[in-house]
Amino acid sequence: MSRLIGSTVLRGAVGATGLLVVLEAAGRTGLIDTTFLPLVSTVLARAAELAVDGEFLAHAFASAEAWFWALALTIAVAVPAGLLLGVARPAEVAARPLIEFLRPIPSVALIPLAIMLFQNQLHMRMSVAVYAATWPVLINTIYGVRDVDPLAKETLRSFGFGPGSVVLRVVLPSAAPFIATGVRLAASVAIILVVTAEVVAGGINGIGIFINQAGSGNRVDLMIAATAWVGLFGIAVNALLVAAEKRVFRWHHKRLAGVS
Amino acid sequence: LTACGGADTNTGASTTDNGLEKTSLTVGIIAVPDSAPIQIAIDKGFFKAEGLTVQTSIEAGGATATPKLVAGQLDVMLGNYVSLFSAQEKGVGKFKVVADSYQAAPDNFVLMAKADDATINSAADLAGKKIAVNTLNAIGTLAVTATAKVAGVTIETGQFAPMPLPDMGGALKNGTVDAIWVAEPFISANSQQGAKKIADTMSGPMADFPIAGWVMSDDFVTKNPKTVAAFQRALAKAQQLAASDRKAIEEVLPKYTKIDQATAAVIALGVYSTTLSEARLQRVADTMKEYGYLQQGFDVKSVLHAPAAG
Amino acid sequence: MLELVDLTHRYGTYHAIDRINLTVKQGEVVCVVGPSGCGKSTLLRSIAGLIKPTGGRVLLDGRPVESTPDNLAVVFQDYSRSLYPWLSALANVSLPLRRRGLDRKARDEAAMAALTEVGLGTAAAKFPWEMSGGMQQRVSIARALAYRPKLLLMDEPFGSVDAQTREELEDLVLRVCAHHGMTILLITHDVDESVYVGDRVVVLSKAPGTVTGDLTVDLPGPRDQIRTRELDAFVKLRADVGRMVRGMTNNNHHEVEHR
Amino acid sequence: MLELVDLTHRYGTYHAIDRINLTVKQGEVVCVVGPSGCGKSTLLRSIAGLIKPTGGRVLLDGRPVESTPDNLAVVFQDYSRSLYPWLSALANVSLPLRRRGLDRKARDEAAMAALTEVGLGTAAAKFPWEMSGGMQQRVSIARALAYRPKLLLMDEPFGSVDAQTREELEDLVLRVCAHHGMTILLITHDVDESVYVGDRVVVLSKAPGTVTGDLTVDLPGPRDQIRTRELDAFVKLRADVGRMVRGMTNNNHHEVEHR
Amino acid sequence: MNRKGFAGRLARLWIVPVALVLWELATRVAAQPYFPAPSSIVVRIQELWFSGPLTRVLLTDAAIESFGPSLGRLFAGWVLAGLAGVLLGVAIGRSAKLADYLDPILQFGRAVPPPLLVPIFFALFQIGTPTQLAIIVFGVIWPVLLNTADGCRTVDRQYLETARVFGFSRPDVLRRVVLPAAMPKIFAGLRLSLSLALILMVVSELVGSTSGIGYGLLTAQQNFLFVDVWAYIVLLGVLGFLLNASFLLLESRILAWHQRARRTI
Ligand SMILES: Nc1ncnc2c1ncn2[C@@H]1O[C@H](COP(=O)(O)OP(=O)(O)OP(=O)(O)O)[C@@H](O)[C@H]1O
Ligand SMILES: Nc1ncnc2c1ncn2[C@@H]1O[C@H](COP(=O)(O)OP(=O)(O)OP(=O)(O)O)[C@@H](O)[C@H]1O
Ligand SMILES: [Mg+2]
Ligand SMILES: [Mg+2]
Repeated sequence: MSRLIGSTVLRGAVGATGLLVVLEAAGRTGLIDTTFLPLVSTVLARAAELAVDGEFLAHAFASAEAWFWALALTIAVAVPAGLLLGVARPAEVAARPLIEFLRPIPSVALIPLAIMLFQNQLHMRMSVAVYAATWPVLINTIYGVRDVDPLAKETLRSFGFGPGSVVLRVVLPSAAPFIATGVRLAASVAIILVVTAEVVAGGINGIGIFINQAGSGNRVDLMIAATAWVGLFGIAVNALLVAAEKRVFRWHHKRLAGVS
Repeated sequence: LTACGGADTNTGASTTDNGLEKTSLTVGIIAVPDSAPIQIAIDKGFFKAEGLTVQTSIEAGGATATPKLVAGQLDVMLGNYVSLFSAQEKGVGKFKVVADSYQAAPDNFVLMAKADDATINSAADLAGKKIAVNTLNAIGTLAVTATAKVAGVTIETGQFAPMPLPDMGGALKNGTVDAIWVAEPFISANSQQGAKKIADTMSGPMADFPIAGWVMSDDFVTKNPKTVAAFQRALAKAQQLAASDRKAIEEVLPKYTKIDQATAAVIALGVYSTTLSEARLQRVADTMKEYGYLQQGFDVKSVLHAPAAG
Repeated sequence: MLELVDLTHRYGTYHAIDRINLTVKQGEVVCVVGPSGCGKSTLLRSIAGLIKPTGGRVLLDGRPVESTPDNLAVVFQDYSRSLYPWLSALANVSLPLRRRGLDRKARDEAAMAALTEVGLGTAAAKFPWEMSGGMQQRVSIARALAYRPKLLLMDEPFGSVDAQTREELEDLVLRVCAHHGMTILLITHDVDESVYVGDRVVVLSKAPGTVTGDLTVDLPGPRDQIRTRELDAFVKLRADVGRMVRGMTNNNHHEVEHR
Repeated sequence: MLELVDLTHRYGTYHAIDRINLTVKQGEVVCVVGPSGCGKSTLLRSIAGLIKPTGGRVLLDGRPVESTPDNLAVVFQDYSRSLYPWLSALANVSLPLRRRGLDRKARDEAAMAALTEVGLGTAAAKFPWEMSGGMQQRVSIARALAYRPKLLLMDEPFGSVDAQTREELEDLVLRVCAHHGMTILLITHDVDESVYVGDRVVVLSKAPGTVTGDLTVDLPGPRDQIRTRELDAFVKLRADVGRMVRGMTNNNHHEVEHR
Repeated sequence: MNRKGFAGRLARLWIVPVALVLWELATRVAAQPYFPAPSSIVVRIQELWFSGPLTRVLLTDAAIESFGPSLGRLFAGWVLAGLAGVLLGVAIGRSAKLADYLDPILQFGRAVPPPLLVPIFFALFQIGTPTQLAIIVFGVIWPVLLNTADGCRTVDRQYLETARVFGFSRPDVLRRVVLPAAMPKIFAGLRLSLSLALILMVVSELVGSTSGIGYGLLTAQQNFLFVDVWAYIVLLGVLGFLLNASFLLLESRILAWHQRARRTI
């Protein structure tokens, strides 16, 4: 098992290093204009400096806080809503026009409105992120719920369980792995939106604020280094979520995993 | 209304509590030299001396800072006059300029084009060209339009392409736009990267044009007269310092922007104002009216809240 | 207790069962036999309230069945899909017992007892996907028995186990049901089994299924795998049922018939 | 053609089959019987190359089986999950025939013929979830037969059909296989069936399964459901196999035994 | 479709008038310039885009000018992202090794806000539209990619084993087993990314563009024209609704088996 993890990490490292080497070579040979896109090595050096820069860490922490609460709220809202809409077809049909109307509205357009509605920068960022991150969880939950084996539901119904129990004990566990994929999608959407909201709307602190400041000084290297930390955060979050899924959905992977 | 970011509104810290209605202020600034006086006032303790605790919030621009001011997330903001007047006219909110901050000096804001682009050498060549500005409907578009008009060219609004300042160099290079409107430190940077200056947009009709001032909501000013006065007093000292001592600015620039000390020492700066002049600002309103940025005429007196003494 | 009146079901335009009339008394064990695809499972699902029959009525204790009746347990034909892969065998069996208001310990004990009775005492911790087909089928039988329903519906419940286990399970079901006064409707393909287990055997025709025979199995007292099957009455009944089923399937296929 | 040498498999620490040795000759029909959970399906999956046995070897025509061998067809025990729900019965049967280099029309014809032979000529357009359990099972038998494999592995293939259909299917499989010289390994719980269908009957012990009996069924010529089953030799063989299987399961359960 | 079917479909939209009335009431009570009433928004929409000549279904010049290129990029971006997402998703769903190699890069890319990549795209692409397309593709590929990979990774084992014993060729396994089995999840991803494409279309026009829906929205925002801003928001919502409805129509064709197989009463 630990050897397996080892080889996964190793391969990932090989892949990432490969890309970095290619980019560095492209920069050095002039394939990419380094006046606008700094060398990979430069960015890495800046990123390493940022890691121990207290001011940057404060920015990063503010963003991470908004991200965490946004994701938590998203799950708390979207999963129950998705279960309801997935189970109760009439409810889904009724709500569909509203959902499909709201879904394509860019959060960017809503930022000034969110500013009017929320007094606090944390709440404003959260609201924007929740708005965008809800959809992947909601849609995946609805599709996951629809994919539940009807016989599994009928079994519990035949034992006299009511709809609530069926949802809780059959539909939710069956759909959970696919919902989890939605949550992983939402996790990165929430990161994106928190940072974008900071870039667009400004504020007291947050990675987006740092990026704006770096931009004002034309420090593209710092901008990209900060962006790189955002991406690394994404990798870390995804790895955590995947590890959690592997534990919780052991039955799912065992049962469905490809041929041994 | 509560200030954001967890800054609490206690008065205990202040020693010279002279009955201020609100002692803790959140000020929206922009990471450009225009905001320097706030940082100076904080660093030099001018606000503290007035019993004020000031926290800065770094804004991306007027389009989002203005609603924050209306909603009360910000108590004060650095507003560029063009956006501000336009917002006031459109009924976004009622504002008061409590202090002037910054006015243009030669070569503060220039138009640049690719050095090897022979088709564009001056403002007279701008007809039909795509021009990158940081914000639409603001000082940039107004300055370019006015400058071009003097050169005999009418600029259509559709020629302006909005984009963040750091992206402009790349956009110019790959031909997404034909010209860019930039300030320092981007002027120096782009010069090194093969761009040439084709016009100074702060000359002629735009010479010494007021750029930005410190703005509060009308409501706030009415409700907190003492706080406003205290803020004005502290800021006046800082404006004074900024206007007279370039070193003071060079010192604070790296604190709220990522302009480093070396760059700060060489870049061209505008002029920091020490008075709030109705006549100067009326010029902004009139120019805006001339270019269709304002529908009706606009009497700037209604938006001024001059300091009580001096 | 159970009464089917002119029960009819169509899947879209496909006519699956046609005007089935049947009455099952409290405590009776009724076996249903019939050719493959004749609508046996459809009948069972209608009784369980899982599909809404397109015609006729299902009455339980005189009241029409609108949704799934209380106190019912079903062993589905497709047993492997009716077990929850995220639950161990024990948890699968104990899950329905929540409805019985038992606490966790009591549930697990009852589930363990049922698993032991079907010969899976040592496999209680396994997950369904770690079990063989026959083991899964036995888990679903254990689940139904542990629930102690008043009405037990079983769809081909012993199809995947070896002969010996099958006999033991037959006896187990009869014993448990007699003890708790359950009523059973059991679908099977095995004519022997139907006669051995049933108090009555109902024969369905080929699709659209309808009742073509209803025999009362008049065999003495507690059944015994050896003695009962040796009785002349048993042999005769088996032949009777066999004949009826064959009669129904005679023209069902193209192959050369052997009689 | 098929040779198992000391075949052993453990799922994790669980010992499922233990040193199984078995040789199957070209064209032979070998039936495997054994108690539920003794490792029959595990054995079949090892031969099909679907699991990698933890010990021993599988040789096919003298070559070790590394991955799934060519020219193989399997009827899985869990037939309902081995049909593709997005394909009609006909498409399910004709899909593997792509490998046979047939054009679409030829494929559909062959598939249709196979479906007709299992009595589903009129249900070819149905989707798996529109079919009864027995029908699904027959589709998967039709799929295997239409494919004309050299080696046919069947795991409890007639468990969900009625007695008459079962007999017909047994004969069908024997006929088709004899005609095309297929080799068959058939897992069943039905002792009668194993003797009727098989040239040999292999008996496995309870888990960990190992070969405890290997009987050659020496019955004359083309089998016939009535005549063959009436033969004394048949009755004796059946009793022999029955005894061997029972011997294996005797201590398998807790219930009171009947002998 | 018969009359009853059409009426039934219309009846499904009952929530729309309800929502509109509530919205109208809420905005009137709030009386805020930032939140204009829907009635005034509708009037503005008509002025902006639907006061043109009948011959062009009332579309104004402005509408044609900004919708055409925007929608073109939207579709191109979505189709490209869909294809690339499915291909890549299948590849990493079926090959654990490839997934290992690419995983960090993909997870990295997924978390980076597309607007921040603009300078990189500027450096990589030479002219306007490819940059904008790149932004759209980069932004919308993830739901398709992840859901496809997930769907392909978790195909029922028995389906694959069946394919294997019958000796399906690798392409056949992919095309006839893995893809159909993963199809429901792929469609969930495509549906997510369709409305995401609208969003990314707007985002891509926020930087360096001089026309299009996103540009119009930004102009309205920076001019403090709130009714216009809302007109754009409503336009996007309606477009999204229509796109989604067409998508569901397509889906119900392709996934008919799935919907019927999974139906219970
Ligand atoms: N969901 C469905 N849609 C359409 N037709 C169906 C559906 N379910 C079953 N049928 C059809 O109804 C008929 C009866 O099916 P049913 O499952 O009740 O048969 P059965 O008697 O249980 O057969 P078996 O013994 O093979 O399990 C079959 O012909 C089948 O094709
Ligand atoms: N994936 C698995 N993980 C762990 N144990 C397993 C797994 N699959 C099967 N087993 C165990 O291996 C043993 C043999 O299983 P197998 O399916 O081969 O039995 P079988 O002889 O086919 O039984 P049946 O006649 O009931 O189908 C069983 O005890 C089962 O619990
Ligand atoms: Mg059935
Ligand atoms: Mg088995």
